Amino acid sequence: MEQGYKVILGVIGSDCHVVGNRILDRALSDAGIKVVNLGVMVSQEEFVTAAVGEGADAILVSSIYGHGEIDCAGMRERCEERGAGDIVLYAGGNLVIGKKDWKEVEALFLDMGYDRVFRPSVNLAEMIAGLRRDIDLRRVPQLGHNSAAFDTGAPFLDAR
Amino acid sequence: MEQGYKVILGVIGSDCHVVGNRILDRALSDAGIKVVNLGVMVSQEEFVTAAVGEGADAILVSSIYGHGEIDCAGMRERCEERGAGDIVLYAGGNLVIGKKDWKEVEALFLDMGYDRVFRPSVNLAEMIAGLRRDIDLRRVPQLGHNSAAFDTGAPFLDAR
Amino acid sequence: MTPEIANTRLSDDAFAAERRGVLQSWPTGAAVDFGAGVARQQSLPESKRFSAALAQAHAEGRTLLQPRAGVALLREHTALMNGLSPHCDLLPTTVDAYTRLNRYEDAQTGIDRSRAVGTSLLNGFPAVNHGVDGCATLVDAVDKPIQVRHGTPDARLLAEITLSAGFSSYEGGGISYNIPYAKTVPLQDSIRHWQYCDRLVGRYEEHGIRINREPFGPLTGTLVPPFVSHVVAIVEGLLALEQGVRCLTLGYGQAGNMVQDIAAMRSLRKLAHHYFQDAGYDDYALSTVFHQWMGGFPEDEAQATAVICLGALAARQARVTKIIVKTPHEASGVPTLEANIAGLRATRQMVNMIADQARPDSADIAEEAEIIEAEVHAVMRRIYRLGRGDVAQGIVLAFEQGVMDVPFAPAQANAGSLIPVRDNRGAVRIFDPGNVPLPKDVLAFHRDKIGERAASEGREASFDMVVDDVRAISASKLIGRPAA
Amino acid sequence: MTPEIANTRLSDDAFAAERRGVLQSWPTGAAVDFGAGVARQQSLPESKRFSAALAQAHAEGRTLLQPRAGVALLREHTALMNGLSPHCDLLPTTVDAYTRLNRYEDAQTGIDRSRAVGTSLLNGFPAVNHGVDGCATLVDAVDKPIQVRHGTPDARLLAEITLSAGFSSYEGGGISYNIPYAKTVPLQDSIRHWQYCDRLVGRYEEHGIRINREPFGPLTGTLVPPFVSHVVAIVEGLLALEQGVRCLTLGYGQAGNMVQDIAAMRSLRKLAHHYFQDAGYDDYALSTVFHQWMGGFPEDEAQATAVICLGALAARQARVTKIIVKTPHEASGVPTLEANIAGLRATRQMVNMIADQARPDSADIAEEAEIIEAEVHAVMRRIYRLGRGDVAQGIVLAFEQGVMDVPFAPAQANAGSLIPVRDNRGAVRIFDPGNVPLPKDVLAFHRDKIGERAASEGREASFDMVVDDVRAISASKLIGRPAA
Ligand code: B12
Ligand code: B12
Repeated sequence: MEQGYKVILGVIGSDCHVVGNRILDRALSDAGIKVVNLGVMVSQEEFVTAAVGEGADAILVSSIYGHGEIDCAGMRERCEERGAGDIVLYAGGNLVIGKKDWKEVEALFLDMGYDRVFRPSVNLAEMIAGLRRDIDLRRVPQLGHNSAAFDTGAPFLDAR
Repeated sequence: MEQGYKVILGVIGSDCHVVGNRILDRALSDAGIKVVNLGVMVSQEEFVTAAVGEGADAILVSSIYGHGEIDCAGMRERCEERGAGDIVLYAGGNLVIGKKDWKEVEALFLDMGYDRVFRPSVNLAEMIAGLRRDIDLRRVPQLGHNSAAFDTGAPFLDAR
Repeated sequence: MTPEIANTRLSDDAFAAERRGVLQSWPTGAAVDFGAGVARQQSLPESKRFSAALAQAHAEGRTLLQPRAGVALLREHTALMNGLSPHCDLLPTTVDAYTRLNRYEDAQTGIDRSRAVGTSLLNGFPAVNHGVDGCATLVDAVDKPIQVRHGTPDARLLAEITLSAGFSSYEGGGISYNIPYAKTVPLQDSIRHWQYCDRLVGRYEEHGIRINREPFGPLTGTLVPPFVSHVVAIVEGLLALEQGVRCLTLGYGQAGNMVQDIAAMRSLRKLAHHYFQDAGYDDYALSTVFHQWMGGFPEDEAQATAVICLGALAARQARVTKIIVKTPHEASGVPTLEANIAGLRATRQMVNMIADQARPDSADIAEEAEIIEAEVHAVMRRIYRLGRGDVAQGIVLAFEQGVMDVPFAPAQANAGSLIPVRDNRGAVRIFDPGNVPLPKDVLAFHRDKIGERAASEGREASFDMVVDDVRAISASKLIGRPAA
Repeated sequence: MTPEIANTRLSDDAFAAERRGVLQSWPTGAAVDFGAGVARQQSLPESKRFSAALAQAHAEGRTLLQPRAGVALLREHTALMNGLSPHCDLLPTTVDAYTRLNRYEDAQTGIDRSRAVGTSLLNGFPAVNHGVDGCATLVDAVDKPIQVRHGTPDARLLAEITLSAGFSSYEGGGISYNIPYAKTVPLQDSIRHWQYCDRLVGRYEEHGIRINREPFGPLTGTLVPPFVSHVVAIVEGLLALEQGVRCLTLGYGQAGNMVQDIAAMRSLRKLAHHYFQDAGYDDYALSTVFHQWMGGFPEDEAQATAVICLGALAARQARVTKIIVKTPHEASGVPTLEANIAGLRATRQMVNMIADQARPDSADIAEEAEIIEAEVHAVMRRIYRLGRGDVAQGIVLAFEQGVMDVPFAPAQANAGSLIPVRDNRGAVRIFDPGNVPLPKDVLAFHRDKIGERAASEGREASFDMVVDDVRAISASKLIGRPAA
């Protein structure tokens, strides 16, 4: 039953913002999750290759600089191509250009195939708790014993 | 032709804000207009009595503290009762409670019979120029030689 | 003529007799019962006691935030308070301007019309009309200490009602709620009426209930030299102490020059202790309040927020106990809840960012404090002399003779001969002292400072300069320089 | 291994040869002609010359405001500039992140998709793709001096295009546009590419056209100790001067503690003159730029405005020539025109209110400046030693060995062993110097200061404390204290 959690972490595209990445790394590691941190300026290819190579449970994509809408599209398909179509896929940061309505941004990324989408003000402890549950659910897809917690979408993961 | 201008100035109701009143007094006087300044906390009765007694050309009512909507209503009628229905009647200041749409505020006071309505950011020099013209127009109501300047309402009198 | 007033404690009999009249002056007075008021105050949790919050902040070196807010109807006002509460430390209840002038019938019209149109037509909460029960409902519904903030020359009934309903702080004073707020009220009348209010607070104190009292510091908010508001604060403090008040918060309105503002707060504390202790008091709690810019604001909300932030900064640098917070709507009108929250959040952020930073100290600040102290001592000396030792008589005569003089005040009791103007660094200086007996060297200091500015602007100091200064902050400047 | 780089002026031949390659690297390079660029620059009115605006502000002791802004399409970008212009003194053109990495095809995709959806999908203006004509149209359409602001390790083509189109200032440098902005670019490459840019500016200078150059001061904007950014600024200044640049603006990003920020600006000027003159230069114009808080912002707009206001205040108190202004949208995303105007208005109001007030001076500030100077001297000494007198070689080796080390930098060229943390007053201190050769007494000073904080918080200093500090401003504090 005691199974580890391993995630791929990185900042996608031409994005150099590393501070949040370091903090996510720290928070995930402190919570006992194994982190493979690819750092900044990571291509989709690098993310998926690492995920497959490391047998990771999830990919956590950051996009901070605003090109997320361009950089993040197609990631789920690429995972599928490499046989990891089922992997937990999160995206977070300042995902689009400008101060946009969050519901629209969230919908945009859910549409792209991300399982959950996070704004900068996300509460990391809650996010990590949810991450564990999401991974658990994928592991025993039939069981779904605590899936009720997820029916309402992800607002409780967000500080605001 | 060289005729003087005389105005009654005051802050209506229970309003104690005197700073703007002092500055208006100064600006009008500097422009060569004779000012009868009733100061703060002036009742409608006092305004009209002074206007009639002094044979003034105009009454400039300030309301700063927010009760303007209550305090200013009925002023034109009171002027009419006292045979001064024709006097130029201006209102200015923070005329209503709260930050309201200016167009609505202006309409409210124009409806009450004020000839022009001013916000705090009014340019006093322009206001005074307009005041002279308004008084001139009342003096020779038939002539209207420069009435065109007034066709568009009063936006040019306002700094914003 | 000697004014019929003295700084002596009202006798129990005199108070009782006067009280009957006060409570009969408007129907809601009938519900006031002192014993019930004491019981109610006793039942309040510590978390709703103003004095406790101030004492704790003082002990911990924290700075508390308090907004201004008041609307016509009880339900709306309660909602407003509860909307503000998460963003502030202390709640206000700003009273409307009709109530301030005891025009309860006009206040009622305002209530009725507000009900009819569904939006507040009053610029505050008409506490007298809402009565003890209404006010008690309000106090019960909020979770923070709550204060009455107004501007009422005769605030006796308002005090009776609100204190017996559980408000634990009461703003105002016989000078500070007359000179800036009234036109024809004789000063000795308002002082006498405030002796009543202070005595009422003193009686609560004697029954173990500490009510905080806060003289209104900023006066007209317009180019008020620090010594002017300090003298008022000290005199009102002395008057309050005499009636048995024991928890005082003295205030000051930001003048805009940081050196002067910090010096002012520093000297205010020092001078207050000096005069209070000289008068034989040593068992009082003293805290301070700093009012963010009280003059005309810029209309633009971002600019207004910058004004708010400068006030927050100066206040925290001066380590005041409490800040009265303005809003980005200030220039336009009574703020919405949202605008009020914005002011509080900006202030909190600024205070938090500098809370632990070094407290500024410099030769400038020390010099400025010395000037203020010399001015206050000179005027206080004359007040005591005029009153032959009685500060109540002294202050009435001082205003009569222009020995005390508040710039831009509407009251006929005020001479209006003192003319302030900013110097080249933006500090408020004395252009014309009128009849205020300031020491020669102090006047020379002011003259030199104004001279520097006049030279740098290439114009003589004059009332035009004063007018420019009055309008400067709204025009995005501190000093009203001629257009370049 | 000795890096293949030296701080010597590029020869005309080498430059010419390199130039051909640069201009061929993307189709729009073909339109660049140096003679035409000089002619165009000559034709600009004085009111569009960056160097003139800076010189005038410096002479008059004024502080200029400049926003950041850039969108994908020319017409929209022009409208944005003209919307900002009335509210600022200097215009920016922030370049998008694809262009910064020479990914002009991706930039083109961004342009095309932006056109299709009708809103900018790029985080800046793709100047290379818009080419000389596009940029010239922009420069013609605006009424203020305009600068290229980016973050480009290899900015040669961008410089050729924008300068020949009439931009009169160019931000960046071989260190400051690599370490915080890139991941795998070798430092000697970016320095070499920036020698090209500086040489290009030098050539304009030789043709009578003064182009302002501004190394990027704030680096990662996250707990950067002043000495770190000062060393980068000084080294990039030296590299630029060597290539013939004569108009330099050195920058610094607000750290948050006012004493430290003022000391930093004061020491920056002094140190720069010291090293520039030591290196034999005396015919340059030096101005300074202060960046409002460059770390994570609070999401709330009122709180963000308070952060902006504290920056405005510190900048003006430090009498900087220019402020780079943030916006209330900072935490959320690329700001709208309106948000940008709000930031500028708040900043202007704050600067205006304190413009004429006393410049703070205190023993703290002097002490802090001394510490910074000691740190810079120690590191510069080692850089010169490592490079055997050549600052270009020295800085490359210094980064290689962790002698220079920028906190929170993404570049592999950076050691990342230096760990900063705030002290009990919020100043940025050195928790772990890594390999940076700071003097013993300076390190002891930092240790003591951190010790004070650790004691007051009842916890050991650790990386957790650093993380708390990184997130503090967003959480409305300067110092990341444990929750009370
Ligand atoms: C200073 C001040 C005070 C001082 C006044 C001192 C004094 N006796 O003068 C004190 C502290 C005492 C005070 C008290 C109160 N105030 Co007050 N005060 C202000 C403040 C900050 C500045 C006013 C000022 O002096 N401006 C400078 C002068 C030069 O400008 P002005 O008054 O706007 O006048 C100019 C123009 O309006 C125009 N103008 C004015 N009248 C007219 C008329 C005509 C015909 C024309 C052409 C032009 C014109 O020309 C004038 C000269 O340029 C304003 C907010 C602001 N503006 O920033 C609030 C403000 C006016 N106060 C307000 C209120 C509500 C009060 C109080 C009721 C307390 C409260 N509930 O908060 C009490 C009033 C009690 C009473 N009985 O009146 C509100 C009014 C709200 C509204 N209308 O929605 C304001 C807007 C603050 C706010 N946003 O809530 N206040
Ligand atoms: C510091 C900073 C920089 C530094 C970065 C230094 C470095 N190498 O790290 C410098 C100055 C170099 C910089 C450069 C640029 N920046 Co920048 N920068 C910032 C700033 C001020 C703070 C970022 C930060 O460190 N925050 C602190 C960390 C802890 O928070 P965070 O990054 O948000 O990460 C947290 C959360 O988002 C979340 N999270 C992030 N990813 C994920 C993923 C998952 C799965 C989950 C669950 C959570 C999560 O958890 C993290 C930890 O708490 C922000 C604005 C802000 N936030 O205040 C702008 C900002 C991010 N930058 C921005 C831009 C545009 C740029 C530039 C393109 C320049 C420009 N045009 O202005 C360049 C980028 C060039 C490039 N190639 O990337 C924009 C992005 C705009 C947008 N999205 O609309 C911002 C928002 C500023 C703005 N409002 O315009 N920047």
